Amino acid sequence: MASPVRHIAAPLNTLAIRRDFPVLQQDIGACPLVYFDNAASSQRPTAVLKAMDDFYQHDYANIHRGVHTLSQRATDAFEAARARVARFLGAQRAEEIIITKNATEAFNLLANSLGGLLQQGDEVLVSELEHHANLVPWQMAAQRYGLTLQKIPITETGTIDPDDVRRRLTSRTKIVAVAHVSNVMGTVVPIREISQLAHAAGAWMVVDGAQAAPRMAVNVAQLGADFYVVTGHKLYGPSGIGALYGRHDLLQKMPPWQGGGNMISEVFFDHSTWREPPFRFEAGTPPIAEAIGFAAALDYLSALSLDAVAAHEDMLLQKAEAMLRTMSSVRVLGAPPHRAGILSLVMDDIHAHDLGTILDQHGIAVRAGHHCAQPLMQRMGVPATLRVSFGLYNTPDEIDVLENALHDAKKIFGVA
Amino acid sequence: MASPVRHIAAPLNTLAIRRDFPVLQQDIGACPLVYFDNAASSQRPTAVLKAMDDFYQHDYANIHRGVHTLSQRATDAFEAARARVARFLGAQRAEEIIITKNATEAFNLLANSLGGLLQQGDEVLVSELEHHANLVPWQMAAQRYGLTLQKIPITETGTIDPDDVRRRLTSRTKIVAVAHVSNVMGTVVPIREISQLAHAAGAWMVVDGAQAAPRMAVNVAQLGADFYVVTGHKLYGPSGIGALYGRHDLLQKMPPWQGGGNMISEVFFDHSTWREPPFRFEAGTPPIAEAIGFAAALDYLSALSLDAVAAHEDMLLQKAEAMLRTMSSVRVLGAPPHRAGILSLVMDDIHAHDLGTILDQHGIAVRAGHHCAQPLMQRMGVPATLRVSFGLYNTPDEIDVLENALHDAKKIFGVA
Amino acid sequence: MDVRELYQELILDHGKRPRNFRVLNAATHTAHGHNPLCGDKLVLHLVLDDGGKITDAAFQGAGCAISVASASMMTELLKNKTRDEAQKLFTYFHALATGETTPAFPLNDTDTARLQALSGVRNFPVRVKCATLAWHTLKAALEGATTTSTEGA
Amino acid sequence: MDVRELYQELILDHGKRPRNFRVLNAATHTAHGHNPLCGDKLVLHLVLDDGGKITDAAFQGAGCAISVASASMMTELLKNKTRDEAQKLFTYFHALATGETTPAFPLNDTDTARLQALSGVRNFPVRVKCATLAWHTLKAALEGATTTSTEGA
Ligand SMILES: Cc1ncc(COP(=O)(O)O)c(C=O)c1O
Ligand SMILES: Cc1ncc(COP(=O)(O)O)c(C=O)c1O
Repeated sequence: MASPVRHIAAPLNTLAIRRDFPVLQQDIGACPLVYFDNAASSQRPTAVLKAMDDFYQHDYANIHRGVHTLSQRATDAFEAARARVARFLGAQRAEEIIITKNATEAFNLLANSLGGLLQQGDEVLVSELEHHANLVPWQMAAQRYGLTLQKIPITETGTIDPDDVRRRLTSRTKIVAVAHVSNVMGTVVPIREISQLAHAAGAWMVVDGAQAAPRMAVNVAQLGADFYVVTGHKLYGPSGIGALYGRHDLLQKMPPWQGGGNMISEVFFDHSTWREPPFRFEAGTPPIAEAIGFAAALDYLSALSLDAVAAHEDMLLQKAEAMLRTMSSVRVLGAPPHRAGILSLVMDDIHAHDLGTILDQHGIAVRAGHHCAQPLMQRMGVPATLRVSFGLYNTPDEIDVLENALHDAKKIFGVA
Repeated sequence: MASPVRHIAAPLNTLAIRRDFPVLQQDIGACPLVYFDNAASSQRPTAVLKAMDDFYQHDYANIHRGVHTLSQRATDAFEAARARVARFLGAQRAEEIIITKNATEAFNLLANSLGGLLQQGDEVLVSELEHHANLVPWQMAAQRYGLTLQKIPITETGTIDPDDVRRRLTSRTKIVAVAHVSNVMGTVVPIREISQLAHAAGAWMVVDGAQAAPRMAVNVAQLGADFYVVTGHKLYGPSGIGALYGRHDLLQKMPPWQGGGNMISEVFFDHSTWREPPFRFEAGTPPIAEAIGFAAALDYLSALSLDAVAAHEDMLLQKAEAMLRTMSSVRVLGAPPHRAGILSLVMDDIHAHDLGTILDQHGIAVRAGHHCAQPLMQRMGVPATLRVSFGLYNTPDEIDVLENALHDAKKIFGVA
Repeated sequence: MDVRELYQELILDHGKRPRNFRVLNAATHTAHGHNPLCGDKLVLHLVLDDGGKITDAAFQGAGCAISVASASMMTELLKNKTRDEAQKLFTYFHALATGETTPAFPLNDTDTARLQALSGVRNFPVRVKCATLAWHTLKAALEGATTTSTEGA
Repeated sequence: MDVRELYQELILDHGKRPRNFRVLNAATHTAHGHNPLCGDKLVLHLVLDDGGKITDAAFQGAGCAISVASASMMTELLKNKTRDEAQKLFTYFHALATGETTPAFPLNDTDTARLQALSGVRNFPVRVKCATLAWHTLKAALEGATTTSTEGA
C-alpha cells in the first residue's frame, strides 16, 4: 500500500521536467529508456551540470580561504552550498553539515567518531532492514570499541514497530541507527516515534536518509534525528558527494576521524590539535565542484517542491502496486503501512537476474540483487529481488511498459 | 636551482593549450588572471568537463555491475578509468588502483589498514617536509596501534639525504612515508634511493605523489614505491577524486578500513566477509563521473607528454629563480639539487598574507600561509610563505607580471 | 541482441530442472563458489578415481537460470573426463563465454550443443559471470581449493 | 578596490612598529588568539583595576600587517575604557570590519581615524579575520577565557 499521507501540491509536469534530463531521451536497443533504478542513483538535470561547468570555468580554485580572488569565490560558493544543505534538511546552522564523499563515509565517520565516545559493553541498536552502509561500519566499530550490536527485527509487513524498539532499549543503549526509508521495500519508518523513545532512553538517533531525502520533505528537528545522512547522487546531484547532519553540541564532543589538511588547528611533528566542527571532520580537499552541483540539485528539487515529488511517486507507486496485484506469480515484498517510491518483487520460477536482463531488453533499467541489504534478504527468505524505484521524471505510461515486459518474461520462461 | 635533468620533448604550445582552459581567460579586477596556485589545485581543460557531461548525459548510472545497460556502460567506463590510472602510474594491473576521494583519504586508509598490520612499538619514518596529509594520519595511527613516529629531518638545502634515512632505519622500521615532491619548496626527493634502503631494511615505502604526478612521468616500479598516492584536482582532473596505488600482494594482506556496500562479500547481522582488493577498500558509491573526468585529464596530460610538462615547468622555474635572485629583500626557501614547478618565498618586512593580497590586485593567484606543512614551517623558522606553483598553461610572460607585482608590494610597504 | 538467444530452450530446461542436483557423499573433491555481486552460490562435488577420471559430478546451490543451467550442463559434461580434459574444458568454455577465440577442443555433438547454448552470454557481458561461476568452482575443486569467487575472474 | 586603501599609512606604521608590543607581567586578564587558517597568533594582556577599568593593555605575537596593526591600535584604544565600553567597542568594530551597519558609538577623533583605517578590510573579505583576531581575543579575555580562535567568528 502506498502512502496514506495526502500531499497538497501542484502535480509535477513530467513532460517539462523530462526535458531537463537529456539522459532520459535515449533508446536502449530498440526501446525508449525507462529509468526505474533511482534508488541506486538518480539522474541529474542540466541545471546541475551547468552549475558545475560554470563553476569550473569561472570560479574554480582550492578553498580554505586562500588569499586570492578565485579561492575566495570558491570558498564562498562551497560554504554557501553547505548552508544550502543545512536549509534543505532543516538544520539550525551551516556548521551542523559535514560534507562527505557519499552516505557510506558519513556512517563510517559516525561509527568511528561517535563510537569512540562510548564505553565497552554499550549497545548500538540497528534495524534489520538497513543498507550495509548503516550496518557494516557499526559491526567494525563494535569490534574496535567492544560495543554490542542489537537487532531491531522488522514486522511481518516490513516496517519497524516503535513498541518493539521500546522493549529493546536498555540503559546501555547509546545509539539507535535506522533508515528513514528502506532501500528495498520503500518502507517509511516511523522515525519520530523511534527517536522519542531513543531520547527518553538516553540514546542518540542516527537516521539513514539516503532514500528518504529525495522523496519527501525532511526536517531533522521534527524527526528528532541527532544525525541524518544523505548522498548527492540519489538526490539528483553529482556523484562523489554526500552530507552528514549532526547536532552541533554532539559534533563538538566528537573526536576527528580522518587526519590531514584543513581539519587541524596546529600540527607539530608528533601531535596535532583540531579545528572546530564541521572542519574537524573534513580532512583534505573536499568535493568542491560537487558541492556546487549538489546545491543546484537541491535548488531544483525544492523548486518543484518535495511534497509534489512525494505525491508524484505515490501516484506511480499506487499504479504499480495495482498492476502487480493483478499479475499471477508475482509477489511484492512487504506491505508496510507507508511506502515511498520504491518496491521490490520476486517472481515464481524466474530469478531476479533473469528478469532484470529481460526488462533491460525492453529498455527498463531496474536493479536485481540483494541491494546491499543481505540481512533483510535473509529475513525475507529470498536470494535476490527485482527493485523498481521511481524518480520525479517517471510517468504512469512507463508502468505499462513494465507490465508488458513482465508478461514477456513470463512467456519466455513459460510461467503462468 | 631547477632540475638538472634534461627532457627531450617538444616544447609545450601554451598558446594552444590556454584555449583549452576557459577559466584562464578572465580578468581579476583590471588585470588578466595569472594562475600560479597550481600546487593547491590546478584548472581543468574543457576535455575533462566534456567527458563528465557526456557521461552524465548518456551513460550515467550507479555501477557495480547492475544488470541494465546504463549500469553496464557506467561500470565499464569506471573500470576503464581505473585501468587508465594504473597505466598512468605504471602499475602492473588495474586491481592495484583504489579510487579515493582525495589524497588525504588514501593516507588515512593506509595509516589505518596498513597500520593495523604492524606490531606495537614498530616504527614509521616520516619526513619533516610532509604535507599534513602524510603526517597527521600516521600520528593518529601511532596512537591507535602503539607505533612510534620517527622524523627524517631535511638537509640545509631542503631535501632528504638517503644516507640520513639509512641511519634512521632500524629493525623496527616498518613504513617509510615520504613525499615525492615537496608542496612547499618543490624539492624532488630521491625516492628511488630511499625506497631501496627501506626495502633492504624490510620496510614498506609509501610515497606522496600529489605534487609529483602532475609534473613528471611517474613509474611506481621504477621508484620502488609500494604505495603511491595522487589526487585528481591537482592533475587537471575533477575535485572529489584521488587514487592510491598499492602493490597487489600487500593490498591482499590488508584489512578493510571503511565498511559498507560494494566492499563486502557476505553480510550477516553480526559479521561480514570482504571482497578482494581493490573493492574491499571502496565502500559505497565511488566518485563515478569524477573517475571518467580523471581519466580524461590523464589522457590530456599524457597526450602533451609528462616530459614536456616537466621541461616546461623547469623553464618557468629557472626564469622565476633568476628573477628572484636579482631582487633585494626576497628569500627563496631551500636550494635543493632538484626542484619541480613549485617555490616558496619570504620577503623582509612583508608578511606573506599581505604580499598575497597585493599580488591578487595584480591578478596573480598564489597561496600564502603554511601550506599544510606546519612542521616544515617550524623547521624553516618562518610563520608563512608565499608559494608560486606552475602549471602546464603558465607562460614566461606571467613571471614578468609577478616581478612587477613584487616591486609594487615593496613600494607600498616601503621596503628596499 | 535478442534475449531469446540467451534463454534458449536448453538453458531454460536445465535452469528449471537441473541435472545432478544433489549431494555427493562420496565426493573426493568439493568446492564452494560465490558471486559476491549477485549473491549466487553453489557447491560442486566431484568423484575422481585413482586414475584421475571424473566418475561422478553433482552440485547444489541457488542462482539465476544461467548459473544453474551452466552448473547442470557442466556436471553432465564432466562425467568420464580426465582431470586434464576437465581443465582444458574450463579453458575452452571460458574463452567461449567471454567471446575470445576458442582453442580447438574435440567435443561430441551433444556437448557442443550444450556449450553453444551457454555461450549466448557472450552477448550479455554482465551475465558472463553467471555462466562461469560453476566453471571457476570446478577449477578450484580440481586445484584442491575449497572456495572460490568470481572476483576478478 | 585599490589595495592602497587597505594598506594606509597608519596601518603600515602600526604594522611595522606596533605599540604596546610587550609582556605585561601585571596582567589581570590574558588570552591567546589563533587563526588556524593562516597561522596568525597573538597573546593579549590586560590590566583591569577594581572598578573594571582597563589601565593597561599590551600584546605579543606574529602575523600580517593587518593583524599586527589591528592589535596595536586596539591596545591604544582600550586604555582607560571600562570593561563595558570595551565590549561595546568590540561590537562596533566587528560591525565596521564586516561591513554591517555600525551601531552608534561615541569616539574621539584619533580613535575614529584608527578604526576607519582598519575598516578598509571590509572590502577584502578574506582579510577580515586578520583584522578581527585581536578583537576576538579581547572578547575572550574579558569573558575570562584563555584561548580563542577565529573559527566561525
Ligand atoms: C604533497 C601533498 N600531499 C597531499 C595533499 C592533499 O591532497 P588532497 O587535499 O587532495 O587530499 C596535498 C595537497 O594539498 C599535497 O600538496
Ligand atoms: C538506504 C541507503 N543507505 C545508504 C546508501 C549508501 O549510499 P552511498 O553509496 O552513496 O554511500 C544507500 C545507497 O546505496 C542506501 O540506499
